[in-house]
Amino acid sequence: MAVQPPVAPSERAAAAGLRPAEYEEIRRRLGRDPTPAELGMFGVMWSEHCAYKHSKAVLRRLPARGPGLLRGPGENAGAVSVGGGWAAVFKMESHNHPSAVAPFHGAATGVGGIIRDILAMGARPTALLDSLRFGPPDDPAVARIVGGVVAGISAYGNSIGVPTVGGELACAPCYRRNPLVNVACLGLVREDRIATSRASGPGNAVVYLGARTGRDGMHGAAFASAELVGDPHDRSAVQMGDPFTGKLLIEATLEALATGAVAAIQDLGAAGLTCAIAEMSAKGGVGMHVDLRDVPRRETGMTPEEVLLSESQERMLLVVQAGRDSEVLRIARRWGLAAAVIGRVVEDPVLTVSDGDRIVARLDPRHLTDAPEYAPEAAEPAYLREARRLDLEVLPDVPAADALRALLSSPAIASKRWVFRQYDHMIQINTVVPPGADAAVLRLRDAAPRGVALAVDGNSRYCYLDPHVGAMIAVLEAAQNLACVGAAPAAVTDCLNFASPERPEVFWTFRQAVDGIARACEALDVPVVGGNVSFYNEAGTGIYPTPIVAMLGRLDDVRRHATSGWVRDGDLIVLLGSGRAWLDGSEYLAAVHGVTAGRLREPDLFAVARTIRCVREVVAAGAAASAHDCSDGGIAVALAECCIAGGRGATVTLAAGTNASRPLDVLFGEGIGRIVLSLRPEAMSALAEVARRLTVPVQVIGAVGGDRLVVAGDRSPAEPGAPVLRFGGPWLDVPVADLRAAWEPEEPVRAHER
Amino acid sequence: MAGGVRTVRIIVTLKPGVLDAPGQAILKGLGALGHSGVQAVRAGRYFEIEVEQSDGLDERVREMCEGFLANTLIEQYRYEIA
Amino acid sequence: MAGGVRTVRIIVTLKPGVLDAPGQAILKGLGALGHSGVQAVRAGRYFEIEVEQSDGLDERVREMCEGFLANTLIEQYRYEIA
Amino acid sequence: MNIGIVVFPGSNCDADTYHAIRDVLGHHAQYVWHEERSLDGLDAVILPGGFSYGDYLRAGAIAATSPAVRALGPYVAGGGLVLGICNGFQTLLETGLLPGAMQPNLGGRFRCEFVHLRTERVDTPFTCGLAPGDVLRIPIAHADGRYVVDPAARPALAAHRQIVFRYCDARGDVTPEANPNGAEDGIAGIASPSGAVLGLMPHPERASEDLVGGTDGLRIFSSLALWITTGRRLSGQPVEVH
Ligand SMILES: Nc1ncnc2c1ncn2[C@@H]1O[C@H](COP(=O)(O)OP(=O)(O)O)[C@@H](O)[C@H]1O
Ligand SMILES: [Mg+2]
Repeated sequence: MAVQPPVAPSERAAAAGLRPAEYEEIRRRLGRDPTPAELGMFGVMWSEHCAYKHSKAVLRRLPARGPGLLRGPGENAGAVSVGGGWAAVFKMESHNHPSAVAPFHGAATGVGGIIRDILAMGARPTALLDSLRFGPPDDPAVARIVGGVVAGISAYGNSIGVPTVGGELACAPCYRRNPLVNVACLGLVREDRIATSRASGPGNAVVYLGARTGRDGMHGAAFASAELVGDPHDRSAVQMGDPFTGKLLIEATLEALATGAVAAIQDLGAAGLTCAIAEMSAKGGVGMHVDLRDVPRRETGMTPEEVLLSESQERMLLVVQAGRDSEVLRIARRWGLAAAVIGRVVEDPVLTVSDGDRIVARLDPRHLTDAPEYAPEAAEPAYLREARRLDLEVLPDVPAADALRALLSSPAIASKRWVFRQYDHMIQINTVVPPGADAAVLRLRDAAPRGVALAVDGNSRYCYLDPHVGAMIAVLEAAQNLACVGAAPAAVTDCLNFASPERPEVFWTFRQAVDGIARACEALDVPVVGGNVSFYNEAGTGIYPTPIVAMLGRLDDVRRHATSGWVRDGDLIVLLGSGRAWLDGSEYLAAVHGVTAGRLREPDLFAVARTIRCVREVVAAGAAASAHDCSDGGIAVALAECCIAGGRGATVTLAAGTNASRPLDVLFGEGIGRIVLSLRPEAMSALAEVARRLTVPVQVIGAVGGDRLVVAGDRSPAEPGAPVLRFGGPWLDVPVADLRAAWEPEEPVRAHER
Repeated sequence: MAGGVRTVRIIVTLKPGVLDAPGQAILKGLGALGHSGVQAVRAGRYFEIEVEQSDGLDERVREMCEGFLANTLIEQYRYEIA
Repeated sequence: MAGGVRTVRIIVTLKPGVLDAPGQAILKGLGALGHSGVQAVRAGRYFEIEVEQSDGLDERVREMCEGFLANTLIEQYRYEIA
Repeated sequence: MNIGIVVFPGSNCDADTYHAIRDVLGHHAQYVWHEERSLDGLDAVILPGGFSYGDYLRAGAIAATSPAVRALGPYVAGGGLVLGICNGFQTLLETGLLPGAMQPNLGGRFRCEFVHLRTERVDTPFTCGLAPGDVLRIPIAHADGRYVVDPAARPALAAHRQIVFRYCDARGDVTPEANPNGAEDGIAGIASPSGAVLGLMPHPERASEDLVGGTDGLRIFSSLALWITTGRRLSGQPVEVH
């Protein structure tokens, strides 16, 4: 069978987004010029988005070991055991560029995309988390993006029937034209039913399932790997999602897997059919013969290249045991989905793609999946020395109460109810702790009384000042949030959002961040089971280095959990952890003084890990009435949030720490590994015992009661029991009602971005 | 006729080739109701806007469409000023 | 001209007096974007249907609208057959 | 007792409702595919929540064209009971089995949160275990829940005591603040004059277990079970069961 005539090199290569050297490498591997179809396939498969050319080597640093690990990176998503014979499948992905040009559809298809990665593991998608970054919301253009993104996640997630149980949202000018939309999905599957993308069984049928193929998102993968210059007014780069078909695809796929006839499965995501047939064949060490004529289409006149590269949504590719494909086709028909046998698995590792009897591509699939790896230059950014200088003396003095109100109404800290009220966070009826808490808690209905908890974190301001420490803190904060609801860390997935890796100072921050994530995960003994890298976030100025970490936790008894609100007047308030905090890089400096500067201290990983363990043990033992970590805005904001959530006040005396003497440092300074607990006085001994065993510092700092938050300063830690104010008036004395008013914002006008 | 109020009728539809999930679902429904002979359905949005007459009204209407009522990445629009 | 295919354009809007929340939200949004002089917005739906020519096509289109495309309790419709 | 839960393409609360009735309440439930033309042998039919056919035309409009829904008319005429939850309620309005129509929430956004409902009528199969004025705490999750009915039909609604649930505050007062979507008269649920057909926007299945959402919603399902197992008739007269 003659392969069709070759094409002229250089410019065709460039058109496919390949470098001249890469084109030469392709010729070397093939021993000839690639056909137009092959060139297109290499173009998307060797794009940064699919191939991780610049990140693969660095990503190997991430620990993929840990207790309960069932599947690490390499499959469509990682999996860990959650007990009772059940596996949790967990993965996060970014959809930044599409959301920048079409906020509603970009965010919506982002949800659909990650859901199908989970589905491809044979798991039923069970929960979603969304981590969002935007420019300053007072800019109408930004407000419109915010409205569109939230509406898109809401429209898709609600309709497809997967609850969005948590997330985060922060704003900074660097995201004005380059918002970040990272979505994590959790799925559940019996451990013995986890599916694979490894194609096998020569003669087995290659079955297409789902929506028909159109010209959607041509070169979306390449698009995601290119810097945003203006709005590329090219609809073909934007995929359109259809949650209705997405829901049918979930049911049909799970039904097909239940027949036992499916040998392998993968979603058609970035790089569409090309990526699926190449990855499935390469992983299985086999080949495939696929005829594009048999691919169900929505549009007429599509070229073979367009069919191969289309990123139409809501599609899966299955390898089905020979002779049993009719069972899968019947299921598809019942659910009203398109389905067809488009090819067969073959013994030799050769991918043959034909258009009728014309062969358009014929090559070893590993040529497509084994893209070149680059080790870009890294250089410490020059800005760091400047940015780390911080002179607090020059800042105007601000009354503590005013600063607290300003912090409570800053986008990062203010109530997100206006967001998660638009998300169905209850469907599937497993949501024990809904959005708004430190972490969401879900019950495991089929493994009762077990449960899981989910949190997603990332502090891009920290990472701007110190990507290494900032990334560590993202991991520790996620674990800290899980501990507060009583869960032990089980798995991490991450999205690494950065500017162009081809700029040495950007790549330096990337390497630093990955190492920070790795060290923190090792300290917590939690595996990184998967994730995603998004480079070239450069619309306007490059974004801050923004690693986002999502963490899954286990609860042995989901009934034993805590939330942040005070529960009872008279309960003692305890501060667990080293208690050290600094204003460097704090939300206080950013929100109150518009300053992002300072030097981050590297946390004592093992001390923080012990604190996290202590909190989890105390909560899981039912000894704590409430638990909440100190993060953005320091202990003052943490206390205010406990008051707001519990609808009651507190009287607290804070020791001016060794490092911090002025009230503002103590109130608003930030430091990882500090948790505020409230508990019955009788429970103190139980807490003290655990803390002693784990050598975690404990300070009783006050008591719950009244309808005001009163915080006084004191140089010596207060005695257990009701603390007395020594000298000086209180640093803070604010009615809880005022705190709530500052914290719960007006809903912005909805943008009709569609 | 400055000072008067004009009625602008705007129709926004998906560009050809863009997935029209609503149109497909509606086609299904018409079939279920026994309406044979329907070959295709395209769904779109319609807006009727009362706006004060002014010079460059045409220009302003186009701005409203491009900047707000339609997402020109995937949608096309047409309008008439009555 | 039986046998041919006709294009039917249908516009569905809320009956006068029925509160048009989307229309008002859009009015607000246009204001927020600085489009002054917009006095009212009514939002509706638009359908373009390809249907085989046949006698009583008019009748059939009306049936599709009454029974399905419009909820005549609160909506009104108009159409043209091209 | 045998309760049928209709599954439409795009239904997404079917499994939740099944769970509440079978696993929590311990009664028999079965799924009914939307293409089913006969509903014989079912003590009650539930149209669950979701986005049937993507709700692409109007919420519930396309589901209303399905064989199973078109079989509801005869089924009810023959003494059958029908409960429509959220999208199921919207579908019942589209069929005309219940009066009125649904419009987008005031404010234009999807809303998922707990609301309070005041029980207005208890002589229906779905509320016979409740007392008049009982306040239930149950979640809503919808974008199109603003119930409207044309002025001409309002007197009939009152005359036939068709309003079964109203949005209210925790104390049971029907106030504008307690109305999450701008529904007329704070209407959250209405029934057919006989009470055989009930539609409501809130999701009782999401309030059926202490661990997740409380048990106020379960009282609606247990009312139905009580009604059926004690062989009550819509006249309200219990009949002997041997
Ligand atoms: N930041 C990361 N950390 C860990 N694993 C990663 C990261 N980025 C990508 N991976 C892994 O590399 C593989 C390919 O990633 P991706 O292309 O996002 O998967 P998919 O194509 O299924 O969406 C996946 O197994 C993913 O988990
Ligand atoms: Mg995948």
